[in-house]
Amino acid sequence: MNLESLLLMRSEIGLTAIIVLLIIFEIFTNKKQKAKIIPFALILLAINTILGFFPLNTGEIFGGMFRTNTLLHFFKTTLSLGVLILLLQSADWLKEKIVAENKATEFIILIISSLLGAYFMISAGDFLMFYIGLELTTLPVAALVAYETYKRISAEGAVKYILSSALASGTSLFGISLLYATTGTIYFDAMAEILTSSNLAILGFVFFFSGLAFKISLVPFHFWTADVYEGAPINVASYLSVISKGAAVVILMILLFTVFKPLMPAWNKIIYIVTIATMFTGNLFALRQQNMKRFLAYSSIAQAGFILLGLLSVDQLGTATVIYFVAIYIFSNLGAFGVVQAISSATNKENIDDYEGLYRTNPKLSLVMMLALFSLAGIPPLAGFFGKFFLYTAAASKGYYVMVFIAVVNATISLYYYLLVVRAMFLRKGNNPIPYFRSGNYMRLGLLIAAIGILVIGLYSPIYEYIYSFSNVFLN
Amino acid sequence: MIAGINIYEILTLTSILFFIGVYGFFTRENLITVLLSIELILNAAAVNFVLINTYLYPDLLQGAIFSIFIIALAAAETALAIAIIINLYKLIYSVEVKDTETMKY
Amino acid sequence: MDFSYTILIPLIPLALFIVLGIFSKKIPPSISGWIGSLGLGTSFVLSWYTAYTYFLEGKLNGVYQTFIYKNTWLNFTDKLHIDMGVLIDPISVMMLVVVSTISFMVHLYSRGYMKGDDGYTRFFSYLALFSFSMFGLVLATNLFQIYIFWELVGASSFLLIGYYYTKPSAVAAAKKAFIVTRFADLGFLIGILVVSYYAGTFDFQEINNLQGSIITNWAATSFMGLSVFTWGLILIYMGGIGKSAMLPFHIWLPDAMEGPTPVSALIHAATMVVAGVYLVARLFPVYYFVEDGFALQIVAYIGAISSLVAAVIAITQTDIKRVLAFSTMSQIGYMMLALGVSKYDGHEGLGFMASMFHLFTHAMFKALLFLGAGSVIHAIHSNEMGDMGGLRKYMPITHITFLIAALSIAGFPGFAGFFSKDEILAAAFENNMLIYISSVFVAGLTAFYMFRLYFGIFWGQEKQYKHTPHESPWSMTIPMIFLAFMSIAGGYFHFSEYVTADHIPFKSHLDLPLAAIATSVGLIGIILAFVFYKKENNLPERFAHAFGVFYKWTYHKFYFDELYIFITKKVLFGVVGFSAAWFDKYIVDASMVGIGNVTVSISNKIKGLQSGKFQDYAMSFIGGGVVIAMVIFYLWIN
Amino acid sequence: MDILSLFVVVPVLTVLVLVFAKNLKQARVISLIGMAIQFAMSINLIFAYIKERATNTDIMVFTKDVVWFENFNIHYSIGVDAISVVMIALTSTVVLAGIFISWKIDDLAKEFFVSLIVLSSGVFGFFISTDLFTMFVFYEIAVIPMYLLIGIWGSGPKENSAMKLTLMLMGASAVLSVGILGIYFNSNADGGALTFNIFEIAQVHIPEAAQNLFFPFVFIGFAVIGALFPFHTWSPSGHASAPTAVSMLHAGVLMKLGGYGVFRIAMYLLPLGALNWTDFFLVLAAFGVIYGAFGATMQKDLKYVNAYASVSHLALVLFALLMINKTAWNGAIIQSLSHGLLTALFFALIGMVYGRTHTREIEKLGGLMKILPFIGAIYVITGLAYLGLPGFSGFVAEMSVFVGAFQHPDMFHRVLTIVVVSSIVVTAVYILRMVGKIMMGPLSNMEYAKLPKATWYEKTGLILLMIPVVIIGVMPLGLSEMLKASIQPFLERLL
Repeated sequence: MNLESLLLMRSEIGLTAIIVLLIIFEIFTNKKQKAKIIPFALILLAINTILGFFPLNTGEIFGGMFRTNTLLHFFKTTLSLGVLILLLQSADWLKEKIVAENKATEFIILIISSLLGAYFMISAGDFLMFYIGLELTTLPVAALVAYETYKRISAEGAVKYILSSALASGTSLFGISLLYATTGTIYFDAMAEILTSSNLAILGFVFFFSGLAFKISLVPFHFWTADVYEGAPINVASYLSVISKGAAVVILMILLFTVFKPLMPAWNKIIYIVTIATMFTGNLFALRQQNMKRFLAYSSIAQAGFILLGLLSVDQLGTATVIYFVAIYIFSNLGAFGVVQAISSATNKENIDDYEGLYRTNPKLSLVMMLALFSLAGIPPLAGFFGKFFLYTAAASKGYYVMVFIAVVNATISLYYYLLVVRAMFLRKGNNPIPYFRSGNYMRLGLLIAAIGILVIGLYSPIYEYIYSFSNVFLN
Repeated sequence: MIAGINIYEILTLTSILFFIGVYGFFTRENLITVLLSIELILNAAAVNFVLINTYLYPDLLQGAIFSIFIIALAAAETALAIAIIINLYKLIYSVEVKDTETMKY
Repeated sequence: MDFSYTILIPLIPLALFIVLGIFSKKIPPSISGWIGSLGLGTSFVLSWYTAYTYFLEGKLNGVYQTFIYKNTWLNFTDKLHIDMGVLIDPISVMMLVVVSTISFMVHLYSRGYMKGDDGYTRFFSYLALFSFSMFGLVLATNLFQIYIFWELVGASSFLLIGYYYTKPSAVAAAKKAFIVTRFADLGFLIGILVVSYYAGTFDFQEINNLQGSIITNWAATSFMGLSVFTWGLILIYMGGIGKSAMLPFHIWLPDAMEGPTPVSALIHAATMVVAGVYLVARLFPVYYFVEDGFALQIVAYIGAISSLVAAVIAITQTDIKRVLAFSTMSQIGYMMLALGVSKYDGHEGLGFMASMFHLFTHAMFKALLFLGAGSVIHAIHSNEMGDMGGLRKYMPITHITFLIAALSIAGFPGFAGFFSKDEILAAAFENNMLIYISSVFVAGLTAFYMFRLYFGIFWGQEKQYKHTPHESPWSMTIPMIFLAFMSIAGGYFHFSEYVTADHIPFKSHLDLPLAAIATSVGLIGIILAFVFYKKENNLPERFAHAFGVFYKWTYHKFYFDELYIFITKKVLFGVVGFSAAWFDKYIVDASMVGIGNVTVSISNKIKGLQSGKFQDYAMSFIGGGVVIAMVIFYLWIN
Repeated sequence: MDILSLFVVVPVLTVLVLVFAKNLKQARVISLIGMAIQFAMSINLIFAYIKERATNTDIMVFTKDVVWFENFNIHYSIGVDAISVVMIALTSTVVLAGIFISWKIDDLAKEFFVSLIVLSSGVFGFFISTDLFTMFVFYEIAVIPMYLLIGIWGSGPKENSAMKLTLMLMGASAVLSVGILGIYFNSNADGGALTFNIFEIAQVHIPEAAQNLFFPFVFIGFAVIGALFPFHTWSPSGHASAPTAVSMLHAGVLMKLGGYGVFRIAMYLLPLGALNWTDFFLVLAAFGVIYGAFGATMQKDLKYVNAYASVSHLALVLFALLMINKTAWNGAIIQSLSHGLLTALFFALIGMVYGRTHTREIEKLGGLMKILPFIGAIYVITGLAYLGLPGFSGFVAEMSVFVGAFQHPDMFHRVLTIVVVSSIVVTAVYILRMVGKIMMGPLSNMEYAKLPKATWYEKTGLILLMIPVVIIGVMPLGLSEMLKASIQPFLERLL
């Protein structure tokens, strides 16, 4: 335990530094300069993201409470890139709405601290670290959901979120305690060796799992999702749907593949059931949504169901496909949410009907939206197609053909409602379509990055190859 | 170690505590009381940790420490929840559960 | 000897068709008429030259040789391949002469008849197309080639019948003709498939080969009690029935008269309609040897019945072209029955020769009759006998030529028809009494209705004509005169010297007693017609009344059309088609759409789950966890 | 850049250039140039292929193989044999004609051409690729633009038709993907690595159980786009709503992907499964032929007539394929070609009639031949060709199918063939009904007396499509021999 071993926490330290810097900036600026916080924060985060692309050696510190490796590092970088895009997309909104209330800095700080929580969560080496990370991811977001304090639904969503998530974390804590009871340790590696499948262990696992499933919003732990997304500011909803969900998926996968490997026969079935339930529920609810946020909420539930396909095959392929799909999913969803954000901050319109005739007035936005939705639907040559197809491959590689069949059926259903949005934007002329508006440069940049990601990640195979190369770190 | 009381009785107790909390969460009509029942759940977990530590694995203090963190985080959680509820109250002058059902379907 | 130049005979009309067809707007009528006639003239000369050389020098030690020039057009399997080429043997040469002659005459005639029609050039291009197809059919070397051109003549007949395409009746007739023959051709095609499948060849030479697989062991494979080849031949004959307007597929022929009269003369009297006869003649050895001529029996009876029915119907028709149409049908019936009663070798093959002979002469005089009728129609712009009468002094040439043709068809001694018909009757007499009797009766009927027509048009009292009728121009009369000559001279060819079933010439003689019977019957017919129609009187009405129902039936052509319309419109498309469409709309499509609707309705049903009450959410949260745990305990522990 | 990849690259470049088009004029000129190049390349490809084939005896020529996703063993591997060559030629012809036909597209012209060309690029890619995954990718690329094309530029209940069409086709492709995965994970049956490469899989002996399981997935996946009964219902409404050029491209080319896929993948990679399932699907196909024909006789809308006619004619393609016989397969491929050209012609003509009279009701139309001589003449010729008149491609195709199918040793199959043959009469009925009513007879509506004559671009489009029909019809020998050579290796798998 020497100083440079702290470098393993490079990204976390970086984020902490950013937070501190932002606070200092907040202190030493007067009202007029507050707007500068945005470019400042963006630059800092960008630097952190770029640093993320430099390799980091594997290792663990604090007696194994904190560990890191290529996979985790890569994923952290992806998350950080996601947050960067997210902040780019919310920059205009912050300038117009939040800076006036002098709350911009807090917003950014909260987002970044939540990201920090996500970092700690995924690179946790024991349940305590994991729990702290989880809470650190959750609580700032709860505050953010309620950020538009003048909005009733915002407050309502926040209430639902904080209470439900408290319940969730409580349940999963109880589960952890049961697991602790069976094994006598809270360290992942140690537990992995001792854990044997007893009823108590399974009960503990189920409780614990439900806590994580809540964050990934798997059925039947998903109900909060739609309401909270609808209530929250769009970029917060987007954060919930991509960053915290992605982080939760990854840590769930890591735990399933390492700690709960002894229980695999059990959790395999759980995943199987939950996947089917999630896909169908998400799709069936998404079919009839009018509000874009709710729509995307349900679509993200369905997508979570697809992600779980990768967990069914407990091997390098599964890991790789999950990471790959989550990365793609982050870009696609950010694209979609970004457009919703742009439109809503320009016109306060969030319903699908309002999008009618959008292409004729704002072609670029509609194109990005179409790209994002088609990527989510899994249409080639967009990234989503490759992600989904590889997930099917992962499931099929273990002979889950029935599962794959159910998945493709759901993919078709999902295509239907994605096309509903496309229909509104392209096919219809609309009575009073949204007039042309020019969204700010930050937003444009954010959308551009997302679109490029959607186009490139799939076709440019080395990305997948790279992910695959380190996907075996948690499989011994 | 409490003489004459074995682990099972205490685990039963904590389980009951947990489910009381859950029950409260389900049935309470006031957001604050819902918050209280969440505290019960968290405490059940915390107590679990401490007792399992003392009874089963007394050589290490993992459980005890865990419980301290639980308490700390629970406090933070509650504070945040209270803040949010207050904000809601400022908007609608009510902390009834039934007033938080505008978003549905 | 080299007959490869005969390939030019079809190719010239083809070239004409392409040129006239593509530039139909550019080329002025004056020229196109000449081009067409010239082209066909060339084919005409070539054909006669071919006939001349072939029949003089085509024999090798007493047997007419077969000359084949062909190359592959499409390979199906190593054995089955469609060849395109020319086959020169007696019947094909004979047909060449017939087709080229009539076609050439009709071209000349049309230059006058179609004058001033705005589709003049188009008309000639269609004619050229037809001539090409007909030549191709005649020269075909194998079943599939004949089928190809069979279809093409059908198509060109469709185009020509529907030439006045703005007339709904013409369009309807064209469609009817095409679809009826198409249905018959379905049989033809299936027949080809069956025969080729079992024989392993399309080629006429191999099929007709007396030592070939079919004729030697036709009994090898049988289907439902008959040899598969018999089935095949019957199906092929079905195609013949359709094209030659035999019962029961004759219904299209009368309506086909909607086309311009030259077309009727060319296609629906002389050439295309005898394709069926030609087809049977072409396959005669197989027809005769397979299953001891079972299929041939069918040919004979269908021919006999058709000839009788047609003749009866012809009596009652008033539209002169329709009368001629039915007479055509009846005469083709003659040819069919002649083939049907014929045997193969030597003098036994009299029927075959007679049939070909009659085909030849009939082509001449029937074409002439149509051209005459055309000339009349041209003069007074009506098809109805009722509007005619006493035309003899207005249009003498037409009158004379028509009379010659009528005498010829009525079998009046000395005219072409007399000789050919006599041979047919002789053949029938030798082989099948029943058929003989019916054909003699038909001979009488023929004479009667022809002269009914003749007297009705050229004698009787004059009608009020809008403008006094006048003789047609030379362009029309010259072909008629030529054909008139042919329909006398045609009889004096010694056909048995040239066209026989086994390609070996024999001497045929006039069978006087039979001839006497036939002639007298014919004369009776003529006299009756004279009595009835020479002068206006009420005899016809009285007789019509006397026959009552029978007359009515005959007048309505025994209600064949109505029957067909019922079967197709009501049954086939009314029931089958409609139910198919209904099924598609309300079962198949509905089910596909239904899947979607069900999904949507489910999603509407379950929306209540998202109650908006976070305590319910929590309940499902805990409940879900517990349920999952239970499921696992249940599924996995035990 | 190799000769084949260009077929994908050129459309993509065309699209990229199109993005900068200012107005309709530029858009159509750019796309015309792009597709003309494509057309020229495809003609060149035919001759290049013939030259190459003289020396090269591999199944596929001009092959190229680039590793794409290494650890799935996914390659971008391409190559053509005679079948893909003629299909490419067909596609480029129809697309070029389609550009001409939609010369005067008014609304969102640029986007229209972009979607059209994206679609075509997908089709081209599908025909050149020899890797299951790549093929699948191109397949979906080809399908999805239909939604926009029908939905935006269509007519009538366009939104529903577009949705139905897209969902059914994508659903089919989803089913197909299961089949493809099934093949993929059985491609190491003989020990060897998993592979998507068609010709590597063909060397493997996939266990019969797996073949029986996955054949229906693959077959149905392709048969849906081949409009096999009862999965054809997307096609009539889709065609009816689609704009002219799209109907042309869709019926002319896209529906051919079905037959091609069945031939190239289903029957080639899963021969045992094919043999076990043949009879079932054969009955479906035979039924489809008759059913489509009778359905067509009952329609009131010109496009519906043609749509059901396509159902019937494409069922014939599948029927021929399932007969597993060289001649029949040859016929099936020629039928795909001929139907592609003829149906494109029909849709083009219907589009022209509709564009002038603004109705597709057969009852409302009549006697147009006098007003529109050129269109009328082509219409009649197309009709005659469609009902299988000798001298046109349809005849060659149908006869090959019938003769080939009738060579089947089993009596049941021959009887089935006879049933199918009888469809030619019904075809004649509905074609003549249509032609006779709308082109011939008296003019139904005096307004029509002053309809504008065919314009130069319409004529070009029609003639472009008509020429190959006649060429194939008049001298089929070369084509059929070329195809047979390429069919042989595929047939051997099933014997």
